[in-house]
Amino acid sequence: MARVAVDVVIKPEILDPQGKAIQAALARSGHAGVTEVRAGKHFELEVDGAVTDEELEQLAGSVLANPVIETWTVTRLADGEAR
Amino acid sequence: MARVAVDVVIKPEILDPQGKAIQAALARSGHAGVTEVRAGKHFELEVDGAVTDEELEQLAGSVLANPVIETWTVTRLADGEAR
Amino acid sequence: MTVRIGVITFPGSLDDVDALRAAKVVGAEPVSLWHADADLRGVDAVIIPGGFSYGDYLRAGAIAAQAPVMRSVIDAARGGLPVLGICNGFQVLCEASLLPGALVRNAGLRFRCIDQQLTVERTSTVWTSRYRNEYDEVRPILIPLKHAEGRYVATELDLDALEAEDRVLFRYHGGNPNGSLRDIAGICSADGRIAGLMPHPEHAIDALTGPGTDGLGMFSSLMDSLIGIAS
Amino acid sequence: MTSTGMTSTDVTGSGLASSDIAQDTVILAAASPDKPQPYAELGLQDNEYARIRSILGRRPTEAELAMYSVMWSEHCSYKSSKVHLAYFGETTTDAMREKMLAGIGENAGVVEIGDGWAATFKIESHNHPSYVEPYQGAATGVGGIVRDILAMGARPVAVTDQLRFGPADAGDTARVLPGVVAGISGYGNSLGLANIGGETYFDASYAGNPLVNAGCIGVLRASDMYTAHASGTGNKIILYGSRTGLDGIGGVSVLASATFGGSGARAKLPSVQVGDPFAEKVLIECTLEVFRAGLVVGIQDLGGAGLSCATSELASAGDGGMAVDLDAVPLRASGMSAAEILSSESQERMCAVVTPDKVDAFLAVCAKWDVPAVVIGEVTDTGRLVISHRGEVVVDVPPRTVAHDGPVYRRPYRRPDSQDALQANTSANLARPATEELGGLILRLAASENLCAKGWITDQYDRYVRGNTVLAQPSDAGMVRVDDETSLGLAMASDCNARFAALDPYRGTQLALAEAYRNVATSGATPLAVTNCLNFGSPEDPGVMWQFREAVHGLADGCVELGIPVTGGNVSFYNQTGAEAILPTPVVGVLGVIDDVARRIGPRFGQGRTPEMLFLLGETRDELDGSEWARVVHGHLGGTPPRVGLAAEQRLAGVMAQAAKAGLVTAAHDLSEGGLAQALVEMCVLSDCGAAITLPPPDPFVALFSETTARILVAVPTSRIGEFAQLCDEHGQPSSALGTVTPTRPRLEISGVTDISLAEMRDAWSGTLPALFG
Ligand SMILES: Nc1ncnc2c1ncn2[C@@H]1O[C@H](COP(=O)(O)OP(=O)(O)O)[C@@H](O)[C@H]1O
Ligand SMILES: [Mg+2]
Repeated sequence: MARVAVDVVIKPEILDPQGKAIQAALARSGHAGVTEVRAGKHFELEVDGAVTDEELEQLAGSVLANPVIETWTVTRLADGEAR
Repeated sequence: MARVAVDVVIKPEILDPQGKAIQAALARSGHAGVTEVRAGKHFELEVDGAVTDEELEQLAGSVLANPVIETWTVTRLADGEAR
Repeated sequence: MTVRIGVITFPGSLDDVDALRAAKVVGAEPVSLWHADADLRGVDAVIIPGGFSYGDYLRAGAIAAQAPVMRSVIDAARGGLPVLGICNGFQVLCEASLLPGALVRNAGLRFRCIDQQLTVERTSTVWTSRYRNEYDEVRPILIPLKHAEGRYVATELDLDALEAEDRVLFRYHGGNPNGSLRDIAGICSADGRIAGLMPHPEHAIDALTGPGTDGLGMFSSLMDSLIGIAS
Repeated sequence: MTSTGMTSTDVTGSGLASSDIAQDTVILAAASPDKPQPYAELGLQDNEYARIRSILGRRPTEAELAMYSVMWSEHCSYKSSKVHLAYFGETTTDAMREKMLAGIGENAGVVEIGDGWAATFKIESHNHPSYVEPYQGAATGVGGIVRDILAMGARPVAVTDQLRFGPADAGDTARVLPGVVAGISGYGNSLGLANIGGETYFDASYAGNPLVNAGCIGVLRASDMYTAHASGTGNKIILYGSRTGLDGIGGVSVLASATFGGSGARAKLPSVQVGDPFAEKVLIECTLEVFRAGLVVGIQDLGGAGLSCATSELASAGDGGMAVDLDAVPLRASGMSAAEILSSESQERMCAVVTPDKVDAFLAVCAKWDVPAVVIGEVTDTGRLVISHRGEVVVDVPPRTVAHDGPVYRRPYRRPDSQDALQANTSANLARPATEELGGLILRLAASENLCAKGWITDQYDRYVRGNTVLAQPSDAGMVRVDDETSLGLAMASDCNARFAALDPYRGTQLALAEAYRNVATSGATPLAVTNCLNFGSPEDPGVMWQFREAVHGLADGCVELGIPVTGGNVSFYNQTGAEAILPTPVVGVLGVIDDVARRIGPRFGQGRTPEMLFLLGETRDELDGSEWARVVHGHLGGTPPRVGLAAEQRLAGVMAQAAKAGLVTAAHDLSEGGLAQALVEMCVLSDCGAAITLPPPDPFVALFSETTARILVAVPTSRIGEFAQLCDEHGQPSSALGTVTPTRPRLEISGVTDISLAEMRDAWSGTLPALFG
């Protein structure tokens, strides 16, 4: 058993209205020091020992993210690491 | 300027319908080695030097996450680190 | 001849009954297709309806694009079978790479249900031929729209190619409801047989339950072309 | 045990070192009568706990204590309201009952609507959860009411939502309102249920306690009704739908910590449930399929109090007992105790009673829809509800004592002393505007938070899905065609002016009834049945209890006068912030029928080529206490609300039904908050068309802003005026010609008073919510 985090963000050239709205909300609530926000998705997977890095890369790029609009990173988490 | 990632996931005792559906989809598409998926949100923030860890913690728990149902982690990213 | 129009039901499909009704209204035999069944039952065209297939929990249309029935649809579409994706169906077609680009969250971040004007950009397709009237004019049409993830995005390159190949089928008129690039509401394949749009023509086939009957043209166009082939 | 949709290893029965800890069994409870139990923390009074002990002849086990405490809570047992609600039953005559197939006491009321069809409808509150977590609270509110409707054997066809928030510009409203609306939209839209109406009000009294009520309408063949009962010894109990997790067991976590001591205790869990609309959608389709295939004896949804409620209610409505094995329940968390499993409020679950020969077919349908389903027990002839867990008996009770024989309180009620002063402080002393100020006032009121357009909210709701919606927002009533094959339609409206209810709860509730009834009638439908959702403060406050009692009596007496029954309802108490109660808010829902939906009347005039005239039906009196004018201009609430005229409402409804049938009326809109002025603004803007009118004498201010009831503004084609006048005459319906529709002049011209452009009216009316909420 291993734990894996996959983070998916929308490509920089695509407008991210949600990130913008959050940035504005932060500014209104006194956090003007946050100058930009991009909003994306975070997945935590439990995978069994047989799942290789290649398989992870492949499932991230074909199921968890849409390569047309998103980029992703796959990170194996150390045991007990809370993300 | 610094870059910060905030990952928000739904608390383990609370239903995560999204994660459940994704896990089922992965299993159907041949990735049976993925035994559990939790789906959450991933934010990448640009913050200026004045923003402290305490402020990040506070804004994550008040604006980015709802502490009633979610937990979160704040990570300062090394320059250029893509998450 | 009887024309058979298939409508796919995924778990979470909602407007499948409406698409079936539209098929019936134009005189076709409506045929229900089930997501888990790869058999297209010999239909002459397929409609992928609106809704939230599998909850749309990952990205709209992403999980449905991998369903067994979609493998058959992809093959048949490449062989020339007319395929129309409405709303969630459009999202499925993009996720299945039958159409380019993607549909992301509305710029306003909210679900919107409104009556929307559209311009018909191309009438030389099996889905839109009826929108050219006898004077060779095309007027804007009024059709309901209801979605949270309908902002059409694609690379500049893809967008330019779509325009150059005359593959933009519909554009929003009198206001862009979701921030779609170049006001795009619907697109099609080069031969016009595979089409997708976010608004719901099947909800504009009867003035009793919709804002008018402007949506009927899409289904009648299909009938014209299918019956034309047969005769 | 048979199961589908999951493997047996999925059932996590252990963990949390639970195997080391002896669970509290019936045997143990009998042997340890003096063990202290945290009943007070679970909300039980000393005498209630004593009663449980005397029913059982021993102390309850933890699981039993959990069951009794939730089932005897105010929310589940109606212990404070029961004695008053009985008045509905006492006042319902046989004639009123004629079309009623199911009434108060069932999951939802059912009425026959003709052609072999029946309809069921209900409104329920989800107020407190929606304050804590607006999105999920509202979403699961929709989910819950939809399962209630489904449990009657009906296909849910439409939803409604009745919302009340603090002031529109209050900071917390910016958190609560968008979340609530997104939750209703996210959940309801995903189910494919058209949203056909609701209400949105703002008032300071709701600032710390918003009201989120959700309604649902379902249709069924009259012969296909189901009820929640477990009969037939040997019949199987099937639990199907989502797995059971730790959702909503906040209260019961007291038990866990009592058992496990400090270290093993679960963290205090939030009483928040997360909705899974996709699971609910497949649950609906799956349930409708098992109904169609005739595989069900009885059925019950799982809502508040989860399995505790479902098992005890099914068993006590049946003819014997029930045996349930909690080890069969598919769980989502490890190490759940019996008390936790029984109290879990995990969403999207149902319980069915099925004859043994049909179990396999039932499970096959569930498998088709990928819905987890397991047999968790069976009907017995013991007369007792016996529940086992990890091979031991943890519950052994007479089911009725849990489900029906809860405590009944006769709480003191008293008209508050302040009521006299409130009523004495009438609006008569408020400064009234001069005639030249009326134009500006029309716009100011149109832009005010309670009268402005609610499109910001309603545009987030799918009103088209499944193609049977004939009227939705902005119509007075929503209307759906029963199905494609028929022209038969259902109309529904819900209303409550809580300001009127505060001034006089008896009359105010009748006014809510009158308005909902009138809204249905305005659409051309005939009102048929009534439901309610009674939102009040603390029942422990005699003043609140008085309001409640007055409301029930007002509604029941009003229904007798109108000849339509109350078929169900919902009570929500403890809506208050500190000692401050909300305005009494008895929401009343009215259901109507129309033979031919093509004859429905909407609010838009000027759509055809025929010239039309405007008529005002009903009489106008100087009634401005509690009005929107008093609120917006003077911040005033006092006096007595408008007079109730139920006979006049009935007459009006008769006229509208006939006018619809004969096609005499092209558009109609009833007059309520904001009076004639507001109705004119709304009709003009919605129609994108002007009107030129002359106000009836003597006082233009009163004519425009009085909130006298039993009035409808109608547009009649000039060619049909004679027939229309005759129809009014026949019914003795007062009516006055106001003026004409002016398609070529986009203005509201009120002769001698004002002349406002359509654009000004549209900007005023539509701009408010977008400016506040983005
Ligand atoms: N929260 C809501 N959800 C759905 N529809 C709503 C909501 N609030 C208002 N509406 C709709 O907006 C329209 C105007 O509401 P309102 O002015 O309260 O109507 P009325 O005065 O006729 O009762 C109605 O069609 C009503 O059903
Ligand atoms: Mg009204």
